[in-house]
Amino acid sequence: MSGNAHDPETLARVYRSLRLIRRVEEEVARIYPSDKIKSPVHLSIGQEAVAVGICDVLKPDDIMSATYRGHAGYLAKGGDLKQMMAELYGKGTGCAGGKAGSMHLVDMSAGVLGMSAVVGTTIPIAAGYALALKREAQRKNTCRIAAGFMGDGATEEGVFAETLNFAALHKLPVLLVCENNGFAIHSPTSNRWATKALCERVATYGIPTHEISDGNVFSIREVAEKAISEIRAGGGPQFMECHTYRWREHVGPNEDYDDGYRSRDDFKPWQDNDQVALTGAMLDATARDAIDAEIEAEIAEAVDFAEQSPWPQPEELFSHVFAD
Amino acid sequence: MSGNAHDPETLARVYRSLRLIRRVEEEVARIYPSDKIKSPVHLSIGQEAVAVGICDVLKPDDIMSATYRGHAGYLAKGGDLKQMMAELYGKGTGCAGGKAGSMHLVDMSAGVLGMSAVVGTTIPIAAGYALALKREAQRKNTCRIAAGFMGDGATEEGVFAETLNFAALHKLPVLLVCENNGFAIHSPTSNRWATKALCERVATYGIPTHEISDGNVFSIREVAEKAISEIRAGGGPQFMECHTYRWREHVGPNEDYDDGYRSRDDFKPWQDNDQVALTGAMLDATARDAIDAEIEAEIAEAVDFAEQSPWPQPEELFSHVFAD
Amino acid sequence: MSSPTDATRTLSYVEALQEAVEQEMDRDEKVFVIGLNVDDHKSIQGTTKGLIHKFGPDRVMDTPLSEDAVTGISIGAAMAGMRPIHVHIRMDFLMLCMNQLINMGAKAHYMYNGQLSVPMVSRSIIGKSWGQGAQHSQGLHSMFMHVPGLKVVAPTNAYDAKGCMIAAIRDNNPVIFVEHRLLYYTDAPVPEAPYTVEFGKARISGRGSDITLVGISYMLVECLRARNLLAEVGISAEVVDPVSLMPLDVDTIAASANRTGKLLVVDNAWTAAGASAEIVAAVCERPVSRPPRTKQLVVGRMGFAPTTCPTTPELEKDFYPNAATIASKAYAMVRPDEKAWIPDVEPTLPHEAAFRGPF
Amino acid sequence: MSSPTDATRTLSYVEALQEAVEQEMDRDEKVFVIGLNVDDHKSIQGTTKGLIHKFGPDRVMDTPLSEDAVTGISIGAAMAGMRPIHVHIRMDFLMLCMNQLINMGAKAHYMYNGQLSVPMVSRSIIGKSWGQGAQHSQGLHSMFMHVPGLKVVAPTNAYDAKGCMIAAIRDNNPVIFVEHRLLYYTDAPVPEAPYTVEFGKARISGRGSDITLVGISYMLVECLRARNLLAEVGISAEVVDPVSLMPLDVDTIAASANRTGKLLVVDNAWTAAGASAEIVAAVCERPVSRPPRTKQLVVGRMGFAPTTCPTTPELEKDFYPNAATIASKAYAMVRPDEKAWIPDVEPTLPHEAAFRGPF
Ligand SMILES: Cc1ncc(C[n+]2csc(CCOP(=O)(O)OP(=O)(O)O)c2C)c(N)n1
Ligand SMILES: Cc1ncc(C[n+]2csc(CCOP(=O)(O)OP(=O)(O)O)c2C)c(N)n1
Ligand SMILES: [Mg+2]
Ligand SMILES: [Mg+2]
Repeated sequence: MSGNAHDPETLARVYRSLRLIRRVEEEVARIYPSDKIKSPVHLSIGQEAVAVGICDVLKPDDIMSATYRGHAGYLAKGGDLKQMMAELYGKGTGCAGGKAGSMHLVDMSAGVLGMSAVVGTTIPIAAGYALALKREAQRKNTCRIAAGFMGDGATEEGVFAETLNFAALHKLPVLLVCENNGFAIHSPTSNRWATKALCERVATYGIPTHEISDGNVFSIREVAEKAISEIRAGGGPQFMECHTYRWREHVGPNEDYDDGYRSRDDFKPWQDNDQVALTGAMLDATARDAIDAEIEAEIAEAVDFAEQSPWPQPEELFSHVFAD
Repeated sequence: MSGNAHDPETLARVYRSLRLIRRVEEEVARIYPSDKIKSPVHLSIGQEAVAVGICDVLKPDDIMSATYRGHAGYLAKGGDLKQMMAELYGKGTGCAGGKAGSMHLVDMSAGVLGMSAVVGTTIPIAAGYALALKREAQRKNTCRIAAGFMGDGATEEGVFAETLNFAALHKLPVLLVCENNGFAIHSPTSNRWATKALCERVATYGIPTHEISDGNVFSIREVAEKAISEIRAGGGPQFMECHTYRWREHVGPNEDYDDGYRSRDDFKPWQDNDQVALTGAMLDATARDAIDAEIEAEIAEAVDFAEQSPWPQPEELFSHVFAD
Repeated sequence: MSSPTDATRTLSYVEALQEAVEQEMDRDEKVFVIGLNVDDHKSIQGTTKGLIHKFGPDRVMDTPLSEDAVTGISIGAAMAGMRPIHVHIRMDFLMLCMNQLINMGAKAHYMYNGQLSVPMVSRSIIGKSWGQGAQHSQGLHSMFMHVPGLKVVAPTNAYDAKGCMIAAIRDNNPVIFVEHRLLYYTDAPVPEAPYTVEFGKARISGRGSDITLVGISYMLVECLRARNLLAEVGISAEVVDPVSLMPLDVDTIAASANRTGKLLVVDNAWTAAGASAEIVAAVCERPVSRPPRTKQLVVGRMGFAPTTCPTTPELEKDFYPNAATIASKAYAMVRPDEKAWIPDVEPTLPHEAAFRGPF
Repeated sequence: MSSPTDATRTLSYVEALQEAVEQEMDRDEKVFVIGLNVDDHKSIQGTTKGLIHKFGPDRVMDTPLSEDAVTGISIGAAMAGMRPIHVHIRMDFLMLCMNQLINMGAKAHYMYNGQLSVPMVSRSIIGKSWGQGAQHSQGLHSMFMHVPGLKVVAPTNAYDAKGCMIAAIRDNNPVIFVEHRLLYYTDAPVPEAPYTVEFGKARISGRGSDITLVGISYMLVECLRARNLLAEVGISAEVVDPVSLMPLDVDTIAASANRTGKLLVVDNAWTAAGASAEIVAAVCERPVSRPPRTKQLVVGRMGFAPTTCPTTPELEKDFYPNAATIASKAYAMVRPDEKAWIPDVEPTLPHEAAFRGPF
């Protein structure tokens, strides 16, 4: 852990982000049985540190893309919470007017490039955006970057390999991040991966890789900071494999340790390693309480906003099929 | 070079196969301007050693699949020459009744699984066939294997990575062979590959790999022999990257050293390394002449067969759309 | 054998699919199931239930997320004589393996002039409601109808689900098997003994004389409901279930349309260059009699709105045809001179309402 | 602006495409070309000629064989405001990137409610003859017509090629640009100054009164030849070129069909659930007048044989419609009571015969 990572401002900011995501998703889970959120929700509870550790280093005008398990990334990158909550409710004030639901969140004003419900789809899209950013950088003297998040399952799709090759060949300013939670739905990596040598494989493209096993938000942040500054300097793509653990079921609000495919014992070490709690414990109680209170107010306001917002107008069904 | 590779029978057989392919393709090139062969022909002239070195070790009931550049593989595996020539002529007696042309050769009686004109397509198909062979081996006490040939360009397709992972995970009896001739059409690997570390990449799947740079048919054969016996014994897939050089244009009968994308100087070392000539020189002249004469007769017969064969009947257009 | 009469028990569509696969796996050791999560405790909504325990991982194979390769691997295994059933939990994911399905699966038998064949089934499930949205809701069967060499079936009830699945497994061609999730919990009498439902034979699901409604996949259910609504206003609708889309039983549909003079095809898909276009065009281009009829055949199509599918229920409800909109359109076709009529009914069926999240 | 009158020069289709792209690249630095071998000496049959020298490798990008990723990369770049033109030397290869085109390209603008758009062009070339066969000959445009969010154009002459290409590049949506190789060496007057051809406007390529022939892509050429053959037997055929398939100008086609009473759609593709089905269905379902016409509209479709494309010319010639078979079918539609007529003409056009191998 670098000293830098622990400077009070960073600490507070990181904690705030972790806690916000955790609490928003807990709130989503709480609301879910009411059927007000008619959208498949893939919660990141337990996985927050990956999105937070990386997005904390991204600048507001950098770009981030992710998957249907995208609440964490959306919020960590600064996506609007009220619009997200309204989107989950299917309201017209949602970030995509109710058309996207939980799986395709977007907020371009915060650099949140749309998420996708088809595994792997956003990997080349992040790279393509980075291609445009590379061209932009040739005219400016700074380089914006794109960070593309994916699950471990996504790395099995051919498009992942294709994208790595292209991104390395063209030295695109893209950081690819695998959130390895060990499962694709209920299928463990052992059913799907011939070996665990993911980073070694990516390295064969000439891409610097980083495997972070401890789940620690500051470990992730520190690696990301260095990687991102190198990418920004024109060094080409980098890759991070962050081990993590999904605390809830694949999709939906509940735990599923009794379903037989994994056990509460597997969960235990990750639970003990809870980054929200551990990071919170580094703050003094007053500061933490203030942040917590702020977050609760923010969430309450967002839920209220979602509840009060109108449904989209029927004619919205036909808007934005084609761009003008 | 193992002593074994040079035993007189093997030597004669390997030479025969190399020479047959070379001469057949030269004959195709000779006939081509007559417009009797109305099929895009992708000649393997100069690349024969790869198909021959590997197929010489395969058993008749092993399976081989390849690409549109498939004459060499077809013949090396023992595909019927007369039917091949008739197929190029579009005749009803062709290996696919005139429906396949040069790009989709097939001869299941010789274990030649169909070729494909879409790059990469046959890679998972060879693996799938191998899956069936693995099941078959569980009931018998021998294991047939499948060899899947591909170009260097094919390794850029996502399906290559997907297939490697699956084949390694399930220990399929498949030998994947990359004929790296340095080009996809006119695009050099430097325009397409981030690095040259193909074998290293494949190895990360836990697949034994072999890079053979000298283009020597016996080097290839020796590696293949060991690899194939290990695969047959249940060791799972292996991978060979064989460097080679395409002497003629990408498609068609001519040379193209004046087109600017490569030079005759690049060709020179490969020309000096001509495996047909070098292998022939290891034979005594009488033996070689006998083989050569046999081959000429065989080719003449095949061309004659193709010329004399009838066109397919018009109703054949509608046959085999669906299997009964 | 395709008459449901000898059934003494009732199964759900899910159970019928499961039973079909289990019976065929018992019968023929070449049959195997492959696809992500086919072996887990959720067992693809129950459709692969128990198979892993009975047949083991060699015949019930979990896979990596590699749709393209796994399709190619299934094709290769099929060429070698095996009979893979490849499961896709959303039809949308077939877009990842189009190259293998279209350029190889559909063509191998022909391109190799009969030397190889590809006896495989691609099961593809269509999602609806609960925010399935843009990428989890598509009915893309028309793309497969377009390409010679593929068969496409979309059974709408448990009886046909079992019979079509057994027929698909025994078929020596690639079969795209279309399953709408809202049909999963519908019940029908299903015989226990294995049986096949022949492809290319449409069913008359309800007799009528004023208009012919053709309902594809889940839209058959909505057409049957529309038929009831129409009956209340004195319109007698005949409802036809094509069951298989390729081969397509144009004879039965055209005969019905010629009888009623009106044809409305309702697809669980977009209409543009879709199955509904095919059915309308195929019927219209048939020479019925010569000299041509004096009465113009009145035809119409309904399907998804010409938009991407939105997730919010408020917009989604107008994305799909339903019994009321179908009845309304049929009414306008039968009584063109009367003013528009929209029946006042709940758009949601009980089993549809039962389809709650998480998914 | 879509009138060819002000042209003083003649260009081939190839030259027209090349000029369109070069002019747009000059005009807008966001435009770039990407695809395998776009920068080599053969320059995609000349359609990208000189671009690499003028604009350099950043704007004329050779690629690995990675259709899926390169499509996604193009989409991503387009989302960031660039205007990629992605070149596929065979339409068949689009099957490798269906996921990106269908699940992302077509949907992004809608799914993200307008926050993003995807201004890109996918150029796809259709092959014919010289043994193109199963996997190098497919016209798969109907798959793209089916999915909302994509535009599909298939210009049939050099004038439209240039105007449609410029319009496609400037369009803020993904456009599937369909190019038939046999059209490449056809000439037409083409203005030098940049101009656009509006999508969704069909052209009447030849006036007539007895039957309407709609020719899609290369089949327009065969329809025009058929028109000449029909004229010899006193039948006056109107030939319509849809130019763009999505949006589709049903008004113009339907008006023509209603005038002639007969509609024959000839596609350079299979008919099942294809563009020809769409056009026939769209025309038939239009309420023309009320009460309905007393005369039945006679409709028909032609397209690829319902088989995979064989390579041998002996079978391939029956795989495609040609002027003679089109004229024959039109004749039967116009004069149903007379005996069949097949004009005795060479099936091959001069520029078609000029299309020799190697490719
Ligand atoms: C291409 C594709 N195949 C299958 C699915 C079904 N599916 C939805 S989520 C998921 C698991 C993906 O696992 P991973 O990439 O590890 O992400 P995680 O859910 O663990 O975050 C699968 C298989 C899909 N959405 N897209
Ligand atoms: C999927 C796909 N993309 C593009 C093409 C066009 N194409 C035909 S051959 C070829 C070159 C492939 O190179 P490689 O795999 O190295 O094989 P080689 O021709 O060198 O033997 C290409 C790009 C194709 N046939 N299939
Ligand atoms: Mg995972
Ligand atoms: Mg090559």
